Amino acid sequence: MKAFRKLTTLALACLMVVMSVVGLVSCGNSNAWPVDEATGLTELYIGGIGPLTGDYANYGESVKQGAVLAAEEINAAGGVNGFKLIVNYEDSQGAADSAVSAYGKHMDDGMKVSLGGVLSGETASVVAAAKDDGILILTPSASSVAAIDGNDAAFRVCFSDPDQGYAAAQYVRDYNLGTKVAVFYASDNDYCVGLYESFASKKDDYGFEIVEVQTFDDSTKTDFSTQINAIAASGAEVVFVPIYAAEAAQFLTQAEGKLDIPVFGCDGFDGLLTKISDVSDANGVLMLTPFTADSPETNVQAFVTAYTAKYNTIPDQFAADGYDAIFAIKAALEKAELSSEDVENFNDRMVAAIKDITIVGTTGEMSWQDDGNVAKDAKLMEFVDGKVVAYVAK
Amino acid sequence: MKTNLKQKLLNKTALTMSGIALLYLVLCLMVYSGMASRQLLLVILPISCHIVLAVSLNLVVGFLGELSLGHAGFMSVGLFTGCLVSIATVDVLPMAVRIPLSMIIGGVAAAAVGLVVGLPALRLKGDYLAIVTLGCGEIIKNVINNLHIKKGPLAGVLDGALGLNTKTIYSNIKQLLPFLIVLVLLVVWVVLNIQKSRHGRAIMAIRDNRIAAEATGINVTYYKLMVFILAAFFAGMAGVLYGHGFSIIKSAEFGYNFSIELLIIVVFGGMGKVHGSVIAAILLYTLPEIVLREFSDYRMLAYSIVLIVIMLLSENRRFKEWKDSVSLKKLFKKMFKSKTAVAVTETDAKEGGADES
Amino acid sequence: MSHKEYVKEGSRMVPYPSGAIVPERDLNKTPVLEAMHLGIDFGGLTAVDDFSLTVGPTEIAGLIGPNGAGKTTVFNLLTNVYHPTRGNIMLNGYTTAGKTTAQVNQMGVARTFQNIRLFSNLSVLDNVKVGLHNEMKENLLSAMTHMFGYKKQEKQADERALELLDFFHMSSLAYDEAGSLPYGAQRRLEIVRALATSPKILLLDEPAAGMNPSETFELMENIRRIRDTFGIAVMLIEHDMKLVMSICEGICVLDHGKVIAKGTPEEIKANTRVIEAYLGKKTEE
Amino acid sequence: MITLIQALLNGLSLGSIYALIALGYTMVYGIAKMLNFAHGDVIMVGAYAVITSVVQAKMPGVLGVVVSIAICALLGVTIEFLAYRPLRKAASLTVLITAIGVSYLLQNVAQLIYGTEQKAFPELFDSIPTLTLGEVSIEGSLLLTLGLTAVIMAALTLFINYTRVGKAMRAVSEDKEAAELMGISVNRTITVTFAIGSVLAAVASVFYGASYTYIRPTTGAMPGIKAFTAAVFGGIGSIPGAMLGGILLGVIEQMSKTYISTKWSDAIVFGVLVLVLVIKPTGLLGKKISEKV
Repeated sequence: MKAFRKLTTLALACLMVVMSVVGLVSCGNSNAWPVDEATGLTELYIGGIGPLTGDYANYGESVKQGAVLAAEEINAAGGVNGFKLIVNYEDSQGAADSAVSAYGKHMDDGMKVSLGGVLSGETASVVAAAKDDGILILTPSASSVAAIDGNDAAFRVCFSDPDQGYAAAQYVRDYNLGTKVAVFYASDNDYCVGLYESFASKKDDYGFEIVEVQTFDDSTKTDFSTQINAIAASGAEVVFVPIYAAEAAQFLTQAEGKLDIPVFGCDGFDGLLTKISDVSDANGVLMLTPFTADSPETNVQAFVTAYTAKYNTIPDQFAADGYDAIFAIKAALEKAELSSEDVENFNDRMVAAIKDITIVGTTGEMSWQDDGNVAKDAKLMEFVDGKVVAYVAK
Repeated sequence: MKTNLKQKLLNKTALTMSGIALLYLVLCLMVYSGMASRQLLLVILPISCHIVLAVSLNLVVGFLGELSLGHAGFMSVGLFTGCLVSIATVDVLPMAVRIPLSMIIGGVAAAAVGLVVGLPALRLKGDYLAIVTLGCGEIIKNVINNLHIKKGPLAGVLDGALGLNTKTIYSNIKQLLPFLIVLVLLVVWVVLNIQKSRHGRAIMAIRDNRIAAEATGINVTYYKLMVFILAAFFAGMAGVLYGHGFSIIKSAEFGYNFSIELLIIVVFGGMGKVHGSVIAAILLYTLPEIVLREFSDYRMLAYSIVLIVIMLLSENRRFKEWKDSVSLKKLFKKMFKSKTAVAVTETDAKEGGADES
Repeated sequence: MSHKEYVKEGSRMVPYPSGAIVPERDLNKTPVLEAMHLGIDFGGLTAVDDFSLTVGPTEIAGLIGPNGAGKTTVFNLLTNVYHPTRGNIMLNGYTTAGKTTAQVNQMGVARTFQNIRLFSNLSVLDNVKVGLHNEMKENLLSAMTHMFGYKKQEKQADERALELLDFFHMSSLAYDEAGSLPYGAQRRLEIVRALATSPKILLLDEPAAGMNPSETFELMENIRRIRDTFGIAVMLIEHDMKLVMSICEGICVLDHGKVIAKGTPEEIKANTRVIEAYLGKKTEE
Repeated sequence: MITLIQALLNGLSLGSIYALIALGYTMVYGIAKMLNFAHGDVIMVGAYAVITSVVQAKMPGVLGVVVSIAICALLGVTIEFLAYRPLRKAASLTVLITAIGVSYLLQNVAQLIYGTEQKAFPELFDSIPTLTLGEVSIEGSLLLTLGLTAVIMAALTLFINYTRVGKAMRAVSEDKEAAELMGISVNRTITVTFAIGSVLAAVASVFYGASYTYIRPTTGAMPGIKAFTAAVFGGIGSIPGAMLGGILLGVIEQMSKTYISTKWSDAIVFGVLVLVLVIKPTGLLGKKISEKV
């Protein structure tokens, strides 16, 4: 074992030396603009980071697929101002240190625009590490306030958690969903906690009371029967469930027949229909979301068709956010009048431009504020027989 | 073949320390001259922390011989306590005072928890202790995940699952590197020194044979607790620096998976071998983070295969024979026909004589 | 019972209430070890019962008995590896009740084990230095820094350990890994390690097991030398009757956890109960 | 009262699943003296096997379960043969790390085959009617879980105690060398143990899938670690211990969720575990290891 270890050590050390020669020493090529030989377009490196393996891999995969699809569509149409968009994704497993290291790799490889991370936690660390780079970060899906805080070049495509929580609270009143509200969320997930806390903070403003709060976490996310029983017994008129579709599907399946009050979720519910085993279990579930694959909008339908053709699955909100992020970058490139001929002050011009653009994406009409948050509308939708339709107050 | 243990040990401390010092010297040159790549800059902090964590875990696993699956818990106690101190004093104290102070406070907090976790270790052995340390790690994770600061100047900094917001104390590697160097060198030095001291011998004696150690007058309770406290202290200090280099810290990241990652480093580097832990920490961290990134989506798949193959090869006889034929040791011996070689042969001769008597 | 009480109660007429098998030179001295009516039960099963024995300060005592008689259990009781269910143990007049094994060692009892228990990954020297643990004054700070008197302490310990190893002609093996030693050397090392704790009584559990006659002879010499050089008592469990009869001054015979005879080798040889229970054939050989 | 009964039943159901998985851990530990960290992932494989055969290949449910059991048994034996057998004489931590490697491998291969998205487990037990006693309604699948677990445990106990193979297993767990001398093939016995453990994992995966509906590549990790905890809780190496440990763990988990807080249930479960082990250092039914001095 001893000598063996030395040998492996030596082998790996050799590898490290090779690596350090090619990789760890900055080659100074990060500002280079390689040209794609086939098309003659200048390559614009867009780097994304997200969990592509491990527990949260489904979110990372969705965002990646959406972004890659968008880039392919743009490149097929001849690129943007002489640029060919190259989207590269790196796996982080959802861990901050891995995400930051992946960010470093992107920078070494010549990244020009960053898609930040997929999850809020990893994005926050990437955003902090990128602070002095000035590079535009447009995260498709990191929704917590802190995720893009403290870096003026960081923006997001999705709603921030509080915005959505406040909106949800307002909709509870506006649509008369009830005055006695139960809540069910993941106590170790920042998205869920962020939504719950902002939702709960508005309960007096919008005149409802929270009669029951039930939670789960990563190690207890299999069995919700206890929580469902407690909610059913609480006398609530509606249950607010700010969680993601995977767990929501499980919640609804397990609650089937036990819970007869409306379930009200946020954009995390999107994609529920592809995840739930029996779509009738989702009947009557409400969802506050900017995106739905069933939307009649032509751009959404085009996206859904293309996505389904390429990946053989219906896109969820994560995929739509990834897709929109690339189109926002395209719009910013155009707005900043950057081209393969003119890349002076690339980062500054991109950051300035993104605040000036308004695009109509698959998740609605979007424009960006100075704090990095997006302004867009969310609609209250309802699941009816395997379809998502606009909610009509009863 | 009999080797001269004393000379081996003598060389080992000096070699390990100078090796690490050299490594960091090169890193310093690269970091401060701007030669280093971005990725290198960004992995120095986690790698250094992994070194400290692995070396301190080796104290428990390699020196004391107890399987611990909760080391990440100690780290997170240190991280959260120390970083809170640092956040609270960020406007008052200069960095050179604030970070060491928060490291010490974080370390002490972790050590206190180490003491509590060490108590069951007095009664439990082997897998039972492993599962208790795992449980303690999960309890720590669960508790921190439910802590909120709602009032006072730090309101909102720590908010349960939303994590600890360390944005105000975020420091880049150029600022953190000096602290990292001091911590790594200090921990490695202290652990190496302990190994060759009265206390280290007592700890290793307990590992090799607890009953004999007791019969030889070793206070097993004292030393078991000491090891847990010390290991937790170091892990806590590493945690504080770790917290300064990332932005939102969530306790969920420091569950048993993290602890197992550290255990893999210790086993790979060799139980009770400090330099082994250092090398293994560097290699096993860079493997998935840098080397295997080329495999993109198959990164973790490749990592798992490498892990299995390495472990299988380590026990394969034919491989052992082959690697003996290309042994480094022989190479070194040829290269340095020095006093060491002579001394070894001399002792060998003497031993032969003693055996005959 | 404290030391003083013992002195007060200890009548010179019958110095050792548990039966004097102490050599004459040790009479009228406080016995190094005095076990009084020791007993231990393991889940209802009585392993040792009413075990009383006195060992003088420089005596070589033997504990013999057939397999499973409870000899090793007695050693475990004397070192508090097991805590006795009944009875009391006095070391130099102090009770060991409530003490840990380590504390009993510090009170002056050192032992070896039937199945060798070395610190096999440590060097021979370090094994002995573990024995010197409580003599060394190296504190944690100097251990961590290798400063503040570390070098002096280690040097002293090295010298003392080598001296002890020399006693068994083992100093040339000092830097070998203990686990790699040949069997005989391992047995000797265990004794050296025990001696390093500066005991007042040394308990040897089958020291001659697995040894050839010449090694056994050397061991006998060594045991005498230990007693004479260090001025301590030695108590040994042994199956080799020749060894026991030739070096032990007092012998205690155990059968089924009970003492069946105590006395000098001659007395034991002549004891019919012993012959019946245990020695029978062997004496005829 | 109704809440109590409901929580108790849920706890028993969860506990039964833990117990089935824990049995695999404990048997392998008892015989091969190794912690098979990849055992949890065998459950994931078993569940995917059911999904593939029932949902995709349109097999009837029972056949799907049989296929899953066969695949898991084969997988368990293969893992043992390829990854653990060469390490029979290695240090226990080396084997532990290998097992962790195997666990990562299974998860990543599953992700390659099935993707990252969760897959719905087919509703195998929907035809079983729900039993209603007063206000307490007990789902059919829950009853089946409890009943089958009880039967399996009884059968396993009989198997271990009265069959040749079972006796061989006990002999190997007591003393490998002695068993070898008595003509028992240690390797074959260990293979059988892995097969049985994996079959139990497959059964557990069916119950798990039926109760909690969705399967992902990382599904096995959490019940795996809980079952490992349960096995140690009951006294690792002890078969009745694994059963008791699993069921108690499930019940404690559900009770603390119901009566204390869902936020703290993890800390409570592990807190109880630590407390019990400190009081009883070899688990509830573990053999007291008296070190021979």
